[in-house]
Amino acid sequence: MEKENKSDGKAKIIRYTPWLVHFNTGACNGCDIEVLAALTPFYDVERFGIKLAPSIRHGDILLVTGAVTKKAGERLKRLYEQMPGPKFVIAVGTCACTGGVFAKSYSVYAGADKVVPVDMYIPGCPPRPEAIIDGIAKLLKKLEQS
Amino acid sequence: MIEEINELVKEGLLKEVGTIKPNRELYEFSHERIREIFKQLLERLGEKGFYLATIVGTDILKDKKIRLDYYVVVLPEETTIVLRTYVDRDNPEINSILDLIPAALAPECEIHDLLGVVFKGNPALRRPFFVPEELVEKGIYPLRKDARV
Amino acid sequence: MAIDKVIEVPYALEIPVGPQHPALHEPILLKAYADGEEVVKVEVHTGYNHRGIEKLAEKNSFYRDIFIVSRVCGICNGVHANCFVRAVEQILGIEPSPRAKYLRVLAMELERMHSHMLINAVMAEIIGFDSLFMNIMRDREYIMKSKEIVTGNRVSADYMIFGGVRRDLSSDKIDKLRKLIDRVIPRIKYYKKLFMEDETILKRLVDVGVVKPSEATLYGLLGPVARASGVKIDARASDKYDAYGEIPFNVIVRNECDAWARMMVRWDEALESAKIIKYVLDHLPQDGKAVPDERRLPRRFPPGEAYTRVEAPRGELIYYVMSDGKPMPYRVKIRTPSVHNILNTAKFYIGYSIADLPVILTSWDPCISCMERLTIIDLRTGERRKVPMKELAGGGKKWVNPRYSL
Amino acid sequence: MGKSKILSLILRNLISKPATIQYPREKPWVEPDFRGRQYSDLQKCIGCGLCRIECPADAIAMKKIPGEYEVPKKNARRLFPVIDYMKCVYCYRCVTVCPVRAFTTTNYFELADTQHITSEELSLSTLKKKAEG
Repeated sequence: MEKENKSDGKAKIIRYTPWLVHFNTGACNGCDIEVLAALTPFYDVERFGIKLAPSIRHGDILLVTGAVTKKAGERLKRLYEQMPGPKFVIAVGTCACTGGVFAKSYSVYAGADKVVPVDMYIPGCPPRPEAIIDGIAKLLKKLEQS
Repeated sequence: MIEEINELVKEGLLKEVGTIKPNRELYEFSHERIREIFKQLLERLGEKGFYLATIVGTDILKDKKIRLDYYVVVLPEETTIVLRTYVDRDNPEINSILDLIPAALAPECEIHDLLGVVFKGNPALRRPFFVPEELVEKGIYPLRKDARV
Repeated sequence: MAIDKVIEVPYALEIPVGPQHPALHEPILLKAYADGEEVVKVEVHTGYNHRGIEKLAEKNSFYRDIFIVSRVCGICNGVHANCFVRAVEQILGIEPSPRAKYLRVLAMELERMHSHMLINAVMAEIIGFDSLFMNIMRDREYIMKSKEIVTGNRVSADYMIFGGVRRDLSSDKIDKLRKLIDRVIPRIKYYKKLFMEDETILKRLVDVGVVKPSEATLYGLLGPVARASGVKIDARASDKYDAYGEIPFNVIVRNECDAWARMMVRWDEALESAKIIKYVLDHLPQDGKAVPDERRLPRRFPPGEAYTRVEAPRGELIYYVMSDGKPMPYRVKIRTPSVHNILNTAKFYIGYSIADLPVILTSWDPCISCMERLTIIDLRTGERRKVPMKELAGGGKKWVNPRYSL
Repeated sequence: MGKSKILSLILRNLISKPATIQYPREKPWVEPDFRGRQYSDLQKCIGCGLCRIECPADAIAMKKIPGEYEVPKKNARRLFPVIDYMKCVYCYRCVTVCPVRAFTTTNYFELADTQHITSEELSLSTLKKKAEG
């Protein structure tokens, strides 16, 4: 899917304190616990000013985990529309990137990019917390340059 | 070998067929007598004496039948026994045991949604539960062997 | 001014919890109906996580299925793979070497430890004890590190294969593992003491979500939930699969029947797992090859059926595999413990306050991804007198007009 | 807990290092045999395609090696496996089934990118280009 709000200059603002929203669209929980682990003392993404926002209305970056199932896909679209711009989507895990082993199943869309535009893919089954931090850092670097 | 089950075999409610690996005793019964059997189990083993582990539904395409296996775990030794029955594939109907054993809720609803077996007397049966709506509209039961999904 | 709007007050408030909710990290929709503070009815709406794995398993070969079923659930992927692999081994008639059996136990017990620590941490977070959450999660990282040393990945182990395991354990790795486990055991003992003594935890957990022993069997509840209600169900002790017949361990049973007892069962089991891990590290058999050559494994699968049970962190996990002689299985049935523990328990929320709802849900140790190869809606209501809101608003005595004008 | 115990705890926490790994600036806490990115070494690969058949995620596609590379004789069909890292689940099934053990394994995991990345370049870098002439 194509992204509508490509670069309007506002994206630079959020790079110091991007707030994350995490949504599980049918993951096996592997990626979810790694996202959770990235928030805990060992990895601690709060060093980058990143915070897990409770509500989608506060969020800047949407972390999508899981092969997007058809029922959760509708919710994902709705969540994305409710986010205030500028908004960015990170697909965490192989399932969210392309569907992984579930790509051929009858009840998944296979990949978050089929429903919402994705700005950064983090592959891995599941990605290590370091890899998640690396992905977020790469996205923030990209914002700096935009 | 459990005595209470042996009695049911003697009374003709169950028929001993063989085993499923590893060492699970397999019994067959006719699908009309399902409620009778579970009432007897509740009476003889007691509420705390067993639990229903799961129901496995399998589509046997070549016999035009759907096979239902009721897996019962008898406590306290945790011996698993299998109660097997067949229903007609074109008109799959069987009595629900939900009011006797509430644990049957999850497997009965699952089999209804995946294989299309109707459990008579279960108020919670509904489609779509989890099968995507487009498949439900087409009337496809994904676990049937001839379903192309 | 003429009245142009009328608001009808429902007798019960509907509170949707999920699928994206601050207190719930998993995609499930709990529709709670509350009368004032009291929950009168809970509907479990699911289906956000259904991936059609059983059909997918029928369409792929046995070897590919090992990796597909281990992605049913990320937290307990090792037991899923073990259960499937053992079912197919029964059909094939092969047996792994003793060393491989011990290594399988090692991987599964590490998984149980980290799973129990995780759910206790989440419980601490849900009752608002964030520092405890952070502390438990820090110590859990040592277990994740041990898993990485044993299996090669932090979460998805992909450790099981027909006839053995996929990675051997060298002696220097064993020393590393010992150090990590010895570091965690005193911490778990400390957390257990904390759960026994801390007043915040006791006030939130004791006498919440009571499940009577007869209800536990009737509703088919499994794992720590059943064991906290005094029902002794443990597939490790009864089926004696893999090396569990040779390893001494205790089955933890408590009789308090509430959410607190469930969490305590989990702490005790984590300690018991640590004991098993240390036993395995000390008594690892040297004979036999643990890692089979994956290029020489059988390619033909005889017809047959097998039904295996395994004690996952959340309870008894069941795989039924049927082969008809083709390279793909004819039927794979997966019954995870979470199916029963979440879907059959809608009744047990009734009568508690809204604040207890997440506590009770967490005490089942919900694993939505496990459950949601299927989905059900529970519509059972409580058999208690419902006090309507409007009656409450009027103090329960005065008659109040059911319609409030604006 | 007595006062002395609390005091010693505070002192210990003051002295001890923070638990956090300062990851992008520090090395990650990763094992040498962690299952990271893997790619096929084309000096050994025979292009049989077994890894493609066995891959549970269908992440491997067989591609033709471009003409400008020198290919060992055993790979007569000039095919090589290209792994789509966005589809791969890093189970290493391809590594273990390979009849000639052609896969090189690494513990590299920093694969985040804005588009799909594959192992094509890495695999081709193991081959020599033909001398121009």
